[in-house]
Formats: sequence, C-alpha cells, structure tokens
Amino acid sequence: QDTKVIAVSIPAATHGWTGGVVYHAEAAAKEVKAAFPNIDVIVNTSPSAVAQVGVLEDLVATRKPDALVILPFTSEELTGPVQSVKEAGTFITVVDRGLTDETIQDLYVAGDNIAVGSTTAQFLLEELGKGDVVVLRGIPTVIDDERIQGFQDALEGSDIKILDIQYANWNRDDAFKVMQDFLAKYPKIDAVWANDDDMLLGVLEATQQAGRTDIKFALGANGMKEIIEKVMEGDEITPISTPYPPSMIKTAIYLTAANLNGQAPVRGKVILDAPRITKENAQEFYFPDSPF
Amino acid sequence: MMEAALEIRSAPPAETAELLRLTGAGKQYGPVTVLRDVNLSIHGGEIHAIIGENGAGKSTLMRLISGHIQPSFGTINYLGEDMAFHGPADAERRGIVLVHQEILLAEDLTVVENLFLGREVTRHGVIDDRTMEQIAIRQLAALGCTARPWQLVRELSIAQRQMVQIARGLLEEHRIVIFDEPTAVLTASEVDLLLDKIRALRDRGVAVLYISHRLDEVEALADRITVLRDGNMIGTYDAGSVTQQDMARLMVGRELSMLYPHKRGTSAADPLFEVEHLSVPGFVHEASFVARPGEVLGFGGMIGAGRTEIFEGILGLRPAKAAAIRVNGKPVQIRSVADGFEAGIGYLTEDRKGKGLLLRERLAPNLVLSALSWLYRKIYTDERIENAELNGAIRRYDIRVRSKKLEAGQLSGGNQQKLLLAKTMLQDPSIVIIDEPTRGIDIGNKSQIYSFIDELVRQGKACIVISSELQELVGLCDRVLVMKDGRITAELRNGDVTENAVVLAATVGSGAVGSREENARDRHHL
Amino acid sequence: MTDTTSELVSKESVFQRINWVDLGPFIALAVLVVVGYLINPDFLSPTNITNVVTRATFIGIIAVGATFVISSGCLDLSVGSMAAFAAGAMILFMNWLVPTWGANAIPAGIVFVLCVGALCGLVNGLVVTLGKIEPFIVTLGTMGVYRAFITFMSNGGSIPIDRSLREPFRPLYFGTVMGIPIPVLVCAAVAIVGSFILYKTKFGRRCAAVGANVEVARFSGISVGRIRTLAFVIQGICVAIAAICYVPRLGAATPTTGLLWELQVITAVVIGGTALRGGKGHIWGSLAGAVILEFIANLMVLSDFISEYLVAAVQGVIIIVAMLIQRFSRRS
Amino acid sequence: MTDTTSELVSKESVFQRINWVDLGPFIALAVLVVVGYLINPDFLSPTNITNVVTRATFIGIIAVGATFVISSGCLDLSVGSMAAFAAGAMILFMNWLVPTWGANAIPAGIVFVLCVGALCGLVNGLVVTLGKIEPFIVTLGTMGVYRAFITFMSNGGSIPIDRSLREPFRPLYFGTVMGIPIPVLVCAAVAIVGSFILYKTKFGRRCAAVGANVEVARFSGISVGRIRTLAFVIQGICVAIAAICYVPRLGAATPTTGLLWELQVITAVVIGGTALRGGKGHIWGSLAGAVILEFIANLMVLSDFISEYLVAAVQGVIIIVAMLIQRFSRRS
Ligand SMILES: Nc1ncnc2c1ncn2[C@@H]1O[C@H](COP(=O)(O)OP(=O)(O)OP(=O)(O)O)[C@@H](O)[C@H]1O
Ligand SMILES: Nc1ncnc2c1ncn2[C@@H]1O[C@H](COP(=O)(O)OP(=O)(O)OP(=O)(O)O)[C@@H](O)[C@H]1O
Ligand SMILES: [Mg+2]
Ligand SMILES: [Mg+2]
Repeated sequence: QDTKVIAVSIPAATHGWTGGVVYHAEAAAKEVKAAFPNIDVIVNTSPSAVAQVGVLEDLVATRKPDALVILPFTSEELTGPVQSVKEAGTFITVVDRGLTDETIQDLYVAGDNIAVGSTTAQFLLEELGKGDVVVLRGIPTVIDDERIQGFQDALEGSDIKILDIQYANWNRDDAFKVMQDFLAKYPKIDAVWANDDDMLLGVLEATQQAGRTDIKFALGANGMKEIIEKVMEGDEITPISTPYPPSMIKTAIYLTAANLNGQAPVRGKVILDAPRITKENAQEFYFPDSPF
Repeated sequence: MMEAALEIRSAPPAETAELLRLTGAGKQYGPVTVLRDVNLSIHGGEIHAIIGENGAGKSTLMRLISGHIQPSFGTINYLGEDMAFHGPADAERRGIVLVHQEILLAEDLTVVENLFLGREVTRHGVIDDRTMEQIAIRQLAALGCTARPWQLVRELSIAQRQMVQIARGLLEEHRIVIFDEPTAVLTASEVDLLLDKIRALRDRGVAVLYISHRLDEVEALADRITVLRDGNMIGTYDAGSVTQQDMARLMVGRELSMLYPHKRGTSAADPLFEVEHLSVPGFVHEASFVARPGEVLGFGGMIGAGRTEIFEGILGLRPAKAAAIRVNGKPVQIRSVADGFEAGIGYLTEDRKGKGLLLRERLAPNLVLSALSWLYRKIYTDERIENAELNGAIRRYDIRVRSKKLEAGQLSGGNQQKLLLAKTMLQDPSIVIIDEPTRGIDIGNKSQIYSFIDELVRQGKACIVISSELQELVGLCDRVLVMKDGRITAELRNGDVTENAVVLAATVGSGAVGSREENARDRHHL
Repeated sequence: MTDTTSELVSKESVFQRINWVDLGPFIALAVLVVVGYLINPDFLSPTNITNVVTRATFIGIIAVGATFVISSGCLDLSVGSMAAFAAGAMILFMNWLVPTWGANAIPAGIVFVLCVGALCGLVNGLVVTLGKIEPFIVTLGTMGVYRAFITFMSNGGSIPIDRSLREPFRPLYFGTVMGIPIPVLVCAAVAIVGSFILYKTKFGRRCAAVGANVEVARFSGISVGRIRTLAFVIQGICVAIAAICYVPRLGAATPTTGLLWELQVITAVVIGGTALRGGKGHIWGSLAGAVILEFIANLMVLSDFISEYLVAAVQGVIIIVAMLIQRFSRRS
Repeated sequence: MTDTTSELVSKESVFQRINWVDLGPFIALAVLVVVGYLINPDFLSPTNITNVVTRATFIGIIAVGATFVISSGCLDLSVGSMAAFAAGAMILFMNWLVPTWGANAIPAGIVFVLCVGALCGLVNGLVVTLGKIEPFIVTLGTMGVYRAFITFMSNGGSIPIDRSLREPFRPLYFGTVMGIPIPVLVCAAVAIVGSFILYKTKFGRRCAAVGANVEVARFSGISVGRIRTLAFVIQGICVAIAAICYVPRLGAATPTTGLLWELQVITAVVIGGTALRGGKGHIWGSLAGAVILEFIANLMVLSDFISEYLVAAVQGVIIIVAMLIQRFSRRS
C-alpha cells in the first residue's frame, strides 16, 4: 500500500510524434521513479483504440493504479472506458485529446490542434497575403481533422486558395510521393503545409529534387528537432514551426506524481499554447536528445 | 492388315432399348483432332468395352459422353433426344456417371465425405453421417475395399483410392455407368469382385461402358467391343466373335510379337541392393530382401499389403527404420529421393498424377526435373538439351504426343506413364524400382516396356517390379516376394512363380509356399 | 472381415464426430495461461480473464466467418474496414432514427447492420467468383473501398453514437447474464451456429470440399462460385455481429476502427488449425486462436520487463511459438 | 507425323523462349496510362513518368524477390519491416564507420546491409521449413520482430544518416545515367538477374516445381526445404537492395518506413500474373504490377474530382479492374 502506481497509457510509436511521446513518457517514468521511491510508473503503448481500451481494463484488473495518465486515441471511444477507471477511484490525467465528458478529467494537459492549424495559416496570411497552397494531412483521425479545420477556417475568405489536400499518413515516404505528384500537377505553388514535421521532411526532399523556385514556404507542425534546427538557422523556406510538443506527456506525468505525493493538489486544465516558433524563440523548443 | 478387321463380323444392333447414340461425334483441341466420326450406340443391359492403344481417344470419348467436355462435331442422342450436357453433374443427374481413369478425390477429406460429395444425405437439413457411413461400409465391403469410412483419403493407397472412386460411381442407380480403366491398379481378387459387380449392373438393365488394357478381362466381361485407333473408330464387334489376338490386332493395326521376353532365371551374383529389417510404422514390419543384378525381382500381394510403403520408406518419403541398406555391398544412408539417386536407386511412383508429374508443366521440364543436377554441369539450363532429351525419350519409349508443347496433364494416361518412366530412367539408375509399371499401358506398349526392363537387367542392373497384375509377375519376374499385412511372407523363384502360388501366399500367408535362403532368414526375424 | 471393419468404424466415427478433436490450439492456449500465471499471478484473476476473453470476442466472431472463407479456399482482407464501415453505417442509421423511434432505433440498427454486412460480403463474393480474381486482390481492393466509405462518412473524424442511445446500448458489451458477459454469449452462439453450419449441413461439407480440391468439387456437381459467395456472405454477417458488440464498447466509429483486424483474424484462424490453402475448417480452434492473441497482448501489459519498443517483437515470437506448440501437439 | 510435330516444336520454342510472353499486366498498364493521359495530360510528362517509375522501384525490387517466394508456394509478410530494419541497420553501421572510413563507409554499408537482408531472409526461411509452420504466420511474426527492432534502434524517432554521407550517397536515388535514374537501372538489373535465376537455372526450375506440387518435387529428389529457404534468402537480398536505394532518398529510417509494403508487394506480384498458391512466377509481370500500383496512386493525386476521403476506394476499385483486364487479356 505504500507504493503508489501511476499507469501511463499512450499510443504506440507508429510515427515520429508518437515516438516522441513514448520517449518522453519513458524518460519521465524513470525520473519520477528515481525522485519518488514510493511511486511506480508503468508505461503501456497501444496500437489502436480497441487495444487501448484493453490496456485500461488490464490495468484496472491487475494493477489497480492510483492514477492514470492517458493520451487517448480518440475522444469518443475512450470516454466510457476511462470513466470506468475513474469509478474505481483512480485519479485521471488526460493528455492532448480531451474526453467528451470533461467531468471525468481530474487533470487535463493539452496542446491545441486547432491553433496548430490556425497559427500556420496566420503566418501565411501575413507573409504571403495571397497565393496557392497545397496541404498534406495525416491519418484520418480527430487530431488531423482539427488541424485541417483550424487551417481552413483561418484562411476562409482570404486570397489564399487551397489547391489540394491529400492524406500522406504522417509518413515521410508517402509525403515525398504526394509532394512529387503535387509538383507535377500544379505549375505554380506558393506554399505547402504538411500538418506534421515528419511529412515536411519528405516534402522538402521532393521540392529540392524538382528544383522548383516558385515555392516560397514549406511549413510543418509539431516542432520536430530537425525542423527546429532549420528555423534556428533561419531557413528561408521553413522560417517557422508550430509546437505540439510530445513532451506534454512528461508534464502530465510530473504533475500527476506531484499530486499523488501530496506535494501539491493539482486539478484543472493546462493548455499548452501553439505559438509561432521563430528564429528568436526556437531555442526554447529544441530538445536535441529527443528522438523527435 | 486391315483384312484382319474385315474377317470379323461387325456386331448387329443389340435387341434391348437404345439409351445413347453418337452420330459423327468428334473432339478437337486447338488445331488437333483427337477423336473423329464416332458412331456408337449404347443399349441398356449390355457391357460395352472400348479398347484401343494409348492415346487412341478412349478417355476423350468417355468424357464426351459424360458431359466433361463438349463435342466439337456430331451429336449425342440420349433417350431419344439430342443433348448437350452442362458439365458432368448435369450428365450425372440424367443418369450417366464416369469413373475416371485418374484418381479424382479430395485428399484432405474422409472417404465418406468424398463418396457423398455433392449428394450428401440429410435429415431435416442436417447431415446424416450415420446413414452415409452405413451406406459407405456396405459399398466398400461389396467391393472388398479395406478403406475405413472416416479415414482421410490422403492415407489411402492408390488402389484403395481407386476403389473409393468406383464405389462413388456405384453409389446411386444410373442408366449408364462408365469405367475408365478401373482395374489398372487392382489385384486379381479385387478385380473379380468388381467384375461381379459390373455383371450385376448389366443384369439390372444398366449400360456399362468399360475401358481396359487387360484384354482377358474384356474377353471375359464384354458383350460388345468397340475399337478405337488413333482417334478413329475402327468398328464395333460382338464379343463372342473376337479373340484376344484379334482385339490386339484391331487396336494396334499390326501383328503383335511375344508379350513377355524370355526369362533370364534367378541370378547368383552378389546382391546389388540389400535391405535388412526395414519397418515403416503402420505399414511394413521388419522386411528384409536383396535384389541381384541380372534379375527381375517382383513384389506381389493384395492391395494394402505395404509394397509401396517399403520403397517409400527406403527413400525417406515416409518415416521408416532399417537395420541396414546396402548398395553393391556398401552401406548407404538414404534420407531423401536425391540420396537415392546418388546411390543409384530410381523409383517410379504408382501415383503419376499426384506424385509423378507436374500436370500443368510442359513435357521437357517434367522429363528432366529430377535429372537437373547431372544434366547441367553449369547452373543454368538449356532448352536445346532438354528438347533433345525429350526427342530421345519420345523415340525410345514411343510416347505418342501430337505436339511437344502440350502440358503433361494433356497426355493420355498411358503416355503419361511412359513419360514418367522416361523421367525415372533419365537418372540411369542401377537399381530400378517400378511401382505398377504398366498401369494404363496398352497391350502393344506393354511388350515394349517388358523388353525394355529385360534389356536393363541384361545390362547388369537390378529391377524391382511391384505389380498387382499376376500375369505380369509370372511372365516377367525371375523371383517374386509376396507380401501380406506388411510382412514378406514368401519367396518364389523361377518355375515356382505361378499365379496360384502368388495368390496363396498373398492371402494365406507364410509357410504356404516353399522357402529358400532369404525367405527363411526373413521368417526367422518375424 | 466385414465384421471387424464395421466394429472399427463405429469406434472411429464417434471419435471423429467430435470435430474439435484437434486439441492443438487449446494446448497452446493452456501453455500460455501457465506461462502467464508464472509471470504475473494476477493474470488468472477472474476479472482479468473475463476482460481478456470478452475482448477476444470481436476477433473471435469475425474469425468464425473467416473460417468459412478460408475453408473454402479464399481469403478476406477486408474484414477490418468492413467492420468499421458497418459500425459507422449502423451508428448513422440509429442516430437518424432516434428522434422518431427512441430506443427502438437499436433493434432497427441491428437488423440494418446485419443487412449491410451481408451485402458487403456478397460484393466480395461476387467479385471473386464472377470476376475469377484472386480473393487476395479483391478483398484488398474492397478493404480500401470500405475504409474510404467510413472516412467519407466521418469526414475524416469520428461518428459518435447519439448520447441518448449510449446508455440503453451499453449492456450489449458491458452487461452479463449469470455472470457471463454478453459478448461472450454472442460469440458462443455465433460459434455454435457456425459449427452447425460448417459440420452439419450440406453447405458446410461442400465448403470444405471446394477448399480441399476445386476440381473434384466441380466434378461432383458443386457450384463452386455459389459456395464461395455464400462463405463471404457468412463472413459479412459475422463482421456485422462483431460491429454490433463493438459499437457499445467504444461508442463511436472512426476511420481507424478495425485497423489490421484482418491480420489478427487470419492469424487466429491459422493458429486454430485451419490451413490457409483451404480444406477442413476448425471453428473452435479459431476461437482459441483469437483468445491466444488477446492473451498475448494482455501478457505484454502485465509483464514489466519488456521495453515498449520491443512489444511487437515479443508478440511476434510468441505467435510463432504458439503455432509450433499447436503443430507439435497435433503430430503426436 | 513425327515431322509435323518437330516442325511445330521449333516454332513454339522461339515463342516460348520469351518468358514474359504473358502480356496481361502490360496491357493493364497500357490501359491505365491511356486513362491517366485522358484525365490529366501532365500524367505523361517526362518528369512525372520518371518520378513515378523511380518510386515504383522499391516495390519492384522487393517484388522480384517475392516472385521467388510466392512461386515456391510461400508468402512473406515481413518485407516492409525488414526493409525498415535493414535501412536502419545500414545507417547505424555507416554512421559508426564514417569517422574512420569516411566515404568508404558507403560501400561497406552496402555489403553489410546485403548480409543483414540475406540473414533476415534465412531466418524466415528456416523457421518456415524447419518449423513446418505456415509462412503467413512465421512472417507475420517476424514482421513484428523486425518492426520492433527498428523502433527500438530509433527510440521511436528516426535514424538519420550522417551529414557527411548525405551528399556522396544522394546520387544512388537521385542520380541518372544517360537520363535514366539509377534506381530504375538497379531495378532492371535485379529483374534481369532474377529472371535469369528463375527461368534459366536449376534452382528456378525447382522453385516453380515446389510451388506447383510439393509431392512431385519431393518424389523428384528436390529438397523442398532448401529451395524454399533459398527463395526467402533471395527475398531478403532484394529487400536489402531496395533499402540501399531507399536510404539516400530521405536520408533516414523511421519506424514508419516500409509500412504496408508487404501488401503492395504481394499485390504487384499477383497483378503480375503469379498465382498466390505457387507455381510459375512472372518477374516482369511483377515489375509491371509495381508500376501499375504507383501509377494508380499518382493518378489519385493528379485527378481533381476525387475527394481525398475516397481516394482509397477509387484505388481499390482500380486495382480490381486492373486485375480484370489482366485476366481477360490473358484468356483471349
Ligand atoms: N486438353 C487436351 N488438349 C490437347 N490434347 C489433348 C487434351 N486431352 C487429351 N488430349 C490428347 O487426346 C488424345 C487422346 O487422349 P485420351 O486420353 O482420350 O487417350 P486414351 O485412349 O484414353 O489413352 P490411354 O489408354 O493412354 O488412357 C491424346 O493424344 C492426348 O494427348
Ligand atoms: N493411416 C493408416 N493407419 C494404419 N494403417 C493404414 C493407414 N493407411 C493405410 N493403412 C494400411 O496400410 C497398408 C498400406 O499399403 P498400400 O495399400 O499402400 O500398399 P501396396 O501393397 O503398395 O498396395 P497397392 O497395391 O495399393 O499399392 C494398407 O493395409 C492400408 O490399409
Ligand atoms: Mg485414358
Ligand atoms: Mg502400391
């Protein structure tokens, strides 16, 4: 009874960003265990929503965790299952994706996906004013949907026209291909937005190969370290990024541990902003050791 | 030669009701006509034999009648109506069933499931296994088949499969039942049972079409005989008016020489091949024997005696244990067929379709498949060499092919067998094991194969022949080992090799016939 | 001699009639349970076992259908996206009905989704049999099609069930009857009906025959196309049933629902003893296979010493080992 | 009669010597190109064609290996994750060498990755043949294993190639020789060697024989296990070659590298005319299949009227239609 258990349930490392989440979660687990000998942290990854629900069931059945830190696959699907966990008396910390029933969340740490889209759009409005953009989106999920939504809403009524949107599965390779095809299809593209930096790397490779000079901006999102490096160097094509730091899981775990330890009763919402990362503030968002 | 045909009177139409009439029927495959202008009338209550050389078109004719293929020319009139059957199932529904020359059973299903495939017995929509089992037991017992109803067909020997296939054809009452070489792999006693069954069918008014290369059977059974040669119909004859010699002459179109070569007599040379205490679990118990150069060693026995399994066991094709196997006095380790080739052992399987030939592959690749490693020194293949080998084999074994582009599955049954023989002999083995050497081979070619075996043995090779045909064992072999229930029960030599002696040893078992050295040693260990 | 034969026969047939006589997958399952217990005794706690078995029912129910398809010598890669599509269609239909019908929308939705499933299966079956195309390609194609449908229906987001339906629908996954979770009962019912059809009807016999040897089946007057199409339809209905249990569990359908289920389903069927090339199907084995897969995933959660990154590796190895156990126990 | 026969033969053999006589997949490809041109004339622009064909080479090279495996009657689902693992291992190895060896690390890395690929293939082959387990299960297992390895090696992130190697390595994907991109040349070389092995060597003959009928192969003295293992090794080497071309393209390996390639590869092989149950393999057909798949994906982006949500559906349908064209043209 002395040791308290924090269970962490996150998506499996299927692409860069989730890879970053897993990295920060594992790191946080190690550090918390070292810092608080009476707290045990168990990290579990799941490749799908169903699997994640399964993990929750397993945790409740076998570990009876005192707190749960969860980055849900999707809101609707995980709301019910997390509620069952809460009913067993567990402290619930939700990361990134809010549950449909907010009362379940004791603590909510999140980025803002809509802001990720709109911040980028805002930049284009300011710098470009008018022009044609193409967009690469990820895997059909709510995260992806919200980013696109934020982007589209911000551009509505402006002179910036979205020529095309295609899924590239948050995959560098697929983005490379889609970008090659965009380049073949549109003789003039003013800017590209890939809603994840992993994809942006593929996009850059494709534009570089094509040697096209019409593209003024190629932007991404999430603040991947390779892209932050570009921003720091003052790259012309990629002058900004938008953070959606996977390290938010670490924040959540720390806050939860603090709460369990009774050091500070932490409740409520922590919303991480999605400010523009520019050459000036890039250093704050740079984690050279993170895999993402 | 054609005069011979003229001497024999063509048969007058039988008196019973005509069931089926073919008029000008024929079949073309691409540019090749394999059957032309067949006029045939089949009556209820007759046994009508169809004979002809390999590739004469017998099976093709039967497939026409049973709806497996559609005629390219001519008409089929069945029960007074011109008919085009929509596949074999349609023909079967209308009362015509074909028991195929090749085994057509699903190996992964049981005997009962195969027997009742497509016509399962149900009660209130539920499969009635008990009833089907009872019927199956009755049918199999009536044919003397030892296969058990719930055994997987995969576990059955070829002969047992053939029996199951026959049982399947006899399961329901049909107006016309066609047997395409049903007896090629059966032993004498099974054949007798089957022939009785067929006569009973005739007596019930069923028309039986019967194909066989065993002319004695045809003589004993048939009411009328139709002869095909090279896709042409030579004529239909009253059985009473033709002798076996006449039949052979009509089929081949020339006088036949002696069927069997002169025997060589048992050899006293040092054994070329020795097997000691070979056991194949479930099939063969402690079998020991030797084969000497210069003699033909026969293996006789009833279906399921375990003859095939001995050799499959020796070649590592099924789990087996032996105290020793020696070739030329030297012990050899054989774990696979390839090791067997290495040691100079060639084995020709009885299951040419399932284990012998790649049916969808052309002839040349089939021919050289097991000889690749010595045929080509380099790693690459050469079609010229293969085609030369194929031409040689076609000449040597008289394989009748209309085009060398054919797939092996498109050859007639007998010609497949010859191709398989050629494939085995390409290894130039010093110990040749042939399981059912003349399965489906016509009378004219049989003598060729026999003289071929004789030639081999005279070159100092050893030849082991597993045969279910008693005459073949008697006519060809210098020494015969008879098996019963997985044990070698007798050894017969020279003059002792008679049909009676073989049957006696195969059914009664050991001690029935004189025992000599090897045999005595055998029994000692049993 | 005839006597001994018939004696033999009657003994065998009783033996053979128990068609789940193939114990291989069950032995593998038993081994896994023992290993699981050694790793973490909680593994065998009633709650855990109940959870895991209940979870296995989705794959289990679909695997029953897949046993038919695989037994008939085909393959269905579209089951995962078909499940997502069926779930999405069901939710949309119920949400549309709920203003007028109230909770009655649930039975109506169930009937609807069964039709949708059957129809999807029919499409697969007809394209395979009429187009004479490898089932692998056809169902890979329809996998994309059904996946696109759900993405389209959800606009790339998710399709949640109407709030008023959530509560009345919940018991279908979370409820129990005499302590047994309802999905488990549904799964058992599906398996019982499935094994009746596969082992006790003409269709089932012919299904296995078609898979064992197409030529022989054709010569026996079996309409190969019809049998295979029907097998696909059964698969579709099973997918629909799985969708019915799935919706109350997660309350929504998304474009990622059912992702990679096809691989799990096929694995369950093969571990269960049905050969991929067709032939005899083993329904109860397939269920055991589904439970094995879920137990493996469960073990990964319960054991502490596996790095998150290596979970997939350990799972892969365990699947191979389970298959080895299954094969080995069968041979002896 | 003998005369006419031999005449026939000599004519035929010339005809038969062209082993890519099966034009089905090429006709499907041609139809697709025409349709593509009608939809968007840019489709036939040299840059686009070059891009697409170059992209198709990964799947193409792997498909050459898969033709061996499938021809021998097996299946390899692990190719995608094996490619990712091989690419990751290669990069780590080269990065480790580069301080001492400099640019020579590249050839060393190439040799190394070929060994890694062959080894991975060997593992697959040995488990399949010695364990006597369905290749589907074995390679599903190793798919998880190799995927986990790359995830582990990259800590879930990415393994980028050393900056100093980037430039010297780049031409391997982006370079051209006489206007033809290097990956296309590599792919052609692989296919030429592959078709020599499959059609002109003893091993190739045996491979097809094993796939067509295992029993006949066994009775012909062919070591089925050895042939199949070798086919898997060839597959592994092809995967390694694909990885070599892949690394310079994006300069990194990530856990998402090669995701779902296995499905694309198998689809390419089947569209190319090789039957999934084994038998004769069609290497050039497999290449055509790979190009077809890439063209379809390309068309989806180039055409304007398809909602991004429905891309997968249209792709699925086109794949089925391509298969229909292929079958149809073959029959006539
Ligand atoms: N599908 C086919 N395509 C081309 N030729 C064929 C095909 N089927 C059979 N043939 C040819 O038709 C001829 C007659 O074959 P058929 O099987 O009728 O002979 P058969 O009289 O039954 O001979 P056997 O006694 O050897 O069984 C053979 O030359 C054979 O090669
Ligand atoms: N699964 C089995 N278990 C036990 N006995 C079996 C099994 N399968 C077959 N048998 C029996 O083993 C023997 C096998 O002999 P098989 O029929 O192959 O020998 P054979 O002498 O070569 O006969 P054939 O003339 O049919 O080739 C038979 O008695 C058969 O009934
Ligand atoms: Mg014939
Ligand atoms: Mg035999």
